[in-house]
Amino acid sequence: MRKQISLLLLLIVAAGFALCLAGAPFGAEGARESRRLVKDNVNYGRRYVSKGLDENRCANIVTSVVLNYRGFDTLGEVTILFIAALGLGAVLYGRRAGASPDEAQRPSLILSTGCRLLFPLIMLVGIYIFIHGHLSPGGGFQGGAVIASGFLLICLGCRKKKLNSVALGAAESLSGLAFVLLALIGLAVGGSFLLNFLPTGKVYALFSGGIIPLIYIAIGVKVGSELSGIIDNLSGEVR
Amino acid sequence: MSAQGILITAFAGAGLSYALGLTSARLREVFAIVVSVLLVCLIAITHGQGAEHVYYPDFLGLDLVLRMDALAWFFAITVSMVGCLSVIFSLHYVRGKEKENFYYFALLLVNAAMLGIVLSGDLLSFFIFWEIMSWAAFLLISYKRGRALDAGLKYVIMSILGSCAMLLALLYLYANYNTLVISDLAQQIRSAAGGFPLWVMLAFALGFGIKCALIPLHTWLPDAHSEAPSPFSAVLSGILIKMGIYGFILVMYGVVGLKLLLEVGAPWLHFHTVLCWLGAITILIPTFIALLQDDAKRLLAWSSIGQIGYIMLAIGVATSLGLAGALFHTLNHAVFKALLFLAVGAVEYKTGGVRDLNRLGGLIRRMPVTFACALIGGLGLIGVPLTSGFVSKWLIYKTLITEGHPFLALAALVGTWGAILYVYKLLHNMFLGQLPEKYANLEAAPFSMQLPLMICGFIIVLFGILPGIPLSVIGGIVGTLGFEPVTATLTGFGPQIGPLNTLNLCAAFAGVLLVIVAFRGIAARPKPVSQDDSYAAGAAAPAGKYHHTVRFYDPLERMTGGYLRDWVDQFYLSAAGKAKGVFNGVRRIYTGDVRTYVMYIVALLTFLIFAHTAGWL
Amino acid sequence: MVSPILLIAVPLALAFLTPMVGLASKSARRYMPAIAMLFNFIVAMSLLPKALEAPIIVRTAGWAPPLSIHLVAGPLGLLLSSLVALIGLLVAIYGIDYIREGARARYDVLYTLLLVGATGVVLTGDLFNLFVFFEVLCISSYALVAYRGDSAGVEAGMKYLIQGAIGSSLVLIGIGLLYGTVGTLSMADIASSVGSVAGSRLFISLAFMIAGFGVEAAIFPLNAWLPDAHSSAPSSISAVLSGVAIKAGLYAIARVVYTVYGASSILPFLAVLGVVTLLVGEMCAFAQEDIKRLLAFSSIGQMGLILFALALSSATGISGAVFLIISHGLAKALLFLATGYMIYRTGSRDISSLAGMGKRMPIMSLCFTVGAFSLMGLPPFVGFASKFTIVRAVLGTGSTFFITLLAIGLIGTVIEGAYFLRIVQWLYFKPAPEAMPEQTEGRAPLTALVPVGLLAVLIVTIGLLPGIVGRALGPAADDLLDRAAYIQHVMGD
Amino acid sequence: MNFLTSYIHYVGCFALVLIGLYVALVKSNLIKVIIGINLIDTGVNLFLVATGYLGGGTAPIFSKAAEQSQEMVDPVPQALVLTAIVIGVSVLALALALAIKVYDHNGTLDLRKLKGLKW
Repeated sequence: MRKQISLLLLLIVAAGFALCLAGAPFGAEGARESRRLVKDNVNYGRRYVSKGLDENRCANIVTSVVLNYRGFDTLGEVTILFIAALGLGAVLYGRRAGASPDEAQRPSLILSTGCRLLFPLIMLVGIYIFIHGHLSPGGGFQGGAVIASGFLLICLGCRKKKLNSVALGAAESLSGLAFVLLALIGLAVGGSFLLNFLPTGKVYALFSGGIIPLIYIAIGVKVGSELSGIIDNLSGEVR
Repeated sequence: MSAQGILITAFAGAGLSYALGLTSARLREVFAIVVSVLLVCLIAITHGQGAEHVYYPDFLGLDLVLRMDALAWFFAITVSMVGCLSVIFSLHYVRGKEKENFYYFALLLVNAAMLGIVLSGDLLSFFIFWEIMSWAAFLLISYKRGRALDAGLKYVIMSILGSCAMLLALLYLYANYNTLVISDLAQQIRSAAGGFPLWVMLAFALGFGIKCALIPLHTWLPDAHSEAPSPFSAVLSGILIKMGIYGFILVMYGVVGLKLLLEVGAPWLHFHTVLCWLGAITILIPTFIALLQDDAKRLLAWSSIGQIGYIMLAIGVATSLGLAGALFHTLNHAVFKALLFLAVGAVEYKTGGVRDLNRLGGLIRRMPVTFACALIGGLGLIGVPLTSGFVSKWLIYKTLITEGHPFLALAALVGTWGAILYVYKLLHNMFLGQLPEKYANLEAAPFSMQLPLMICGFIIVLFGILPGIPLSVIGGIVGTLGFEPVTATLTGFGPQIGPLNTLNLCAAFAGVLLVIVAFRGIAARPKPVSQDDSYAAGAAAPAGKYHHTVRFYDPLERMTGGYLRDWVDQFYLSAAGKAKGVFNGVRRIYTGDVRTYVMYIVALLTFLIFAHTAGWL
Repeated sequence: MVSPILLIAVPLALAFLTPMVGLASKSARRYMPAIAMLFNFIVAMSLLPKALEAPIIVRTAGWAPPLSIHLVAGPLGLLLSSLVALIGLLVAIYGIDYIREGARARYDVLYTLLLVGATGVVLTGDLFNLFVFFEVLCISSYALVAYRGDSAGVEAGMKYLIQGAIGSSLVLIGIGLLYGTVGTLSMADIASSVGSVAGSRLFISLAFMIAGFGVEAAIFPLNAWLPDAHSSAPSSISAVLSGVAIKAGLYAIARVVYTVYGASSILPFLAVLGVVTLLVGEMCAFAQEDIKRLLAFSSIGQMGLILFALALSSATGISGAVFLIISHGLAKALLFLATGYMIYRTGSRDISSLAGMGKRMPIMSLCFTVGAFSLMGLPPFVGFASKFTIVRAVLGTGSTFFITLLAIGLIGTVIEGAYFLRIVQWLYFKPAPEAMPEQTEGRAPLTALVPVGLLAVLIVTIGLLPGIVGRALGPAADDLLDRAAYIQHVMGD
Repeated sequence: MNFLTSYIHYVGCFALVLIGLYVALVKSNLIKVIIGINLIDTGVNLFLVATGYLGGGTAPIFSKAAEQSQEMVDPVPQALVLTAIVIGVSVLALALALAIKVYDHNGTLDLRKLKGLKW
């Protein structure tokens, strides 16, 4: 019964989707076909592609959009991840993960040594990714995720290791604070939140893009520590 | 003293009495009485003044206006008078009970709100004060707990229903005439083309009808009146339900005006005719239900509904005499119903809460003053000549007959017979017959309880003998509402209305009295005989109560009891039960299964898409 | 000059700072949300007079509106963010001592972020940014509902999360459809170009957004999460959820329908939906024995009324809706807060356990009564002024359709009166149980009495002097109604 | 057929969304429902990226080698999707935490049995 009703409802939703696609041209492609990239090529991000390189000196236009034009979204996004980490902690507060560490099988020497060897390399890759976020594909979120995977590896490979939650929390807070403060400096200096107030340098150089790399570093640290915190919370006792 | 000053005094008095009560109970009592008496005086000295002024500009875009005119003054003095008496009566009644502070606060608040209602110069402030009165009254009705809680809820639900209707109606007026100030509104409505819409009138009637317990909207009243504390029952029955009457008069004659009013409704059935007939029904049925009541306050409550019927009947006739009769009867009913409720309250107070007529009796020996006053009140209720009730009923009969409404007049007459019967039952079962042993040492009610009774009794007799005093005011009001003014002499009416001279009545009564006294002088003196002689045939009198009445009108009850149940109430109760069932059924849509909830979300989306493709949206 | 963006940035910074403060002093940390909200309240109030004249447009990253995300601090947005800050402040003060169990450190941060989300929703001028802040609001409320980690809380949080997540996905689909059609995300820019688009795509994207935002706004068939979540959360959280969070959802719907789409064809449908929501909410509330569940259902009812008023599409109607948002926010926050300590005192959420509360907790009971009376719309409390405005607006439209709907809706008011007054009777007129375990821990501390008392005072004051808020209502209504002005303010020229 | 070929990417994303919705509507295991929600998220994210797609366009990243030699796809949806992914991850994390707690309390993940709160 439930299945039939669901299918019926979904069928209508599907018809709705079909209805959406029919008719007027859709998406950037549709707009190009119908020559409807209206209003000085502002729509469909045309303007970011054409002027973004000059405005922020940031080779990766997506990064430029994420951190400058739509940087405010990113602030919210970082906040949401922060909330998820905190909420996870709040929900699981006082809970002890399944088996106690004593009962768990000790990791073999090869495994734990291998993990320890790999860990700095992973860190390095992560840091590389978020430092070069404005030049190449990647950025704070991706780099942070890679860093967190390093911590995950430690958690899985060397079961006895506990992460220092105070340090993680501090990194989380301070990097978040750094993001907001960087944005607020823009407000103080140029009257606009998130203003790219630093000299933007030369395109394709490591030191280019003004505050964009700085923010991405903050985000990288924040995402890394948050995801690690989540891993930590899911695997151990939550305090 | 302006209307504003009066209201400030009233509301500040309510608040201050609460504040004072936190420090000293005695201080609060004194203060409450001082405020009440002060209000009576303040209103009394404003007699004859007419004023209208804005007291709160731009409340939600509307000016709130207070106004003092003859009609407002008339109701204001009635309200403050009865309010004052009930406060005095409360002194002993609530002393030592819990939540005294709350009691005084709510009582004074109700009184203040009622003053606000009658002094309002616009319908918005009318409505605001109306609502304050409603919820404050709810708090007081619930005061005694137990069954009072259900009574309170019933009252307040109906009252909210009524005020919703009223809100719709008055905002309809605002939307169409862009003002709610009564004088402007009246002018605009009268000068506007076209009639007055029936549904607005009906919505007002629903609001007012519920408050003044017009059948079939009366069902809250018997419960609320009987379960409220007695001094507040006096307020409820004496003046609170009269606010409904005031509303009717205000809207029908003050706002809509006689000319338009006569055309409201279908050509073959006018609104005011329906009101008349509802009034007649409201006289007949409750009067006979009152006969069957064993609870003294319940009996009085039903009697109140019956008396409201007279007033509504008289309002609906839409004649000058009828309106005068309605206004005078409003005043009278306020006084004698307050008296009767207070008298019952005094008995209740002394006997420790007994109101069951089957368990009382013979109290005349212990509480003679209470009895005498109750007797006057009862006579006034019946409408015996030389009481004020006679004059007002006379006016109503007179207009019914001259306007050619024989059936309505008959209904009114039959209602009076019923009144005689239930007043007799009430007085007899409480005061006459044998005194139960446990009350043998009962003391008379304290003076603070007797004083209001005596004042009421005095007013009844005074206005009965000199009806010209209130009628001079009433006559003027009738004139301002677009009728021919009613002119009255001090003791009755001139020939143009119909000869009524209370002096003649006095003389007749004096003559009859003289004859009786004379016959008593001639006849052999009655010899007091011990009760034992007549009832126990010389044997020792049994210890229990043997001269008493239970189920006073039992034969009548057996005959009519099946029919005289409160059908309407039962209908409402079953409807409420059904509604509860429906509510519980609606609740089931929240099944607790989150997948179903997700389905609701998708269903709404689907509906929107479907409705769009179908072209509905 | 103070920029409205501080309303989001500063509390956010304080929220990030809170864990650091917690390292230094645990007791200082508890005051952080209150400090953040106090700041917000002061700033919002100081900006309000200026915004009443013309909306303040805030750019980010220095680019003019359609290019970057911008905030539009119009009269409506600032009015609502002041309300958010006010309720947030009072509830934060309440929370200082109220929250005793669980991960206190996380509570403070999550609480602040929830309010940041609500503030962001009402201030932003960008559709996707609206979605982001909406998610900030939603995700922090999922977490806070389950904050205590008890069975009911977790279950409610889980159900809330599932429905909320699906709702936000629907919103995102709607945004995607819209972006694919017009290629921009600024609400004003969309509004200016949406008129030239034909076909059903627009309507269907609107349908997705209504169904999505409607979940948070607790519109009728989408509100199943609300009674669970609001009753299982800690009372301070219930207060903000009921007082603030659901209003944000409704604001989003109104903003999308009025400003972005200018879709008047859907308004009658929304009005019907509003009345149905009202009736269903009140009917369900009537039979509840659990006081918090009752309050939650009553919130649904009130949301229905607000939605109905919003759908009137007249200036008075929207003023009334905004007024009701304010008055319901104050009253419902008050009721949940007052209930919180009563539940601590008796250890039960049954209405019957409230018997005799009037004696045991006189101030809480009195305030509860004030709140209940205000919700019912009794004068002289603020609820009356708002309901009166709405009824006036309906009759002002003169349309039989709306008047009939209103007449049906008023039945809901009667039901509401019935159950609230029953509670008042329980509070005052039912004798307290004889053997009463006198729990000292249940005694309300000053941090609880002050916010509750202040809310009651506000309810009475605004009720007596509706002009305090009334001045801002007209511009707020125009803010929604006048699309052309909105577009012009944001886009320049 | 023409419709399918020119809109095949959209059809794919919507199919994902519908499958996800179907799972959420029909499956009674909490974890499966969470997976369903994730499927919806993924579908939506793909859809967003698809709206910015230009036939033959490259990623919007400049490099010294090929400066503006080709047309680039719309960068905005990519930025949006970045945000949306993070939001999806956050919701997922929270949902799993709640699922853990639900299992702790009730010993089951069957949604038909999780009806402690109703009516």
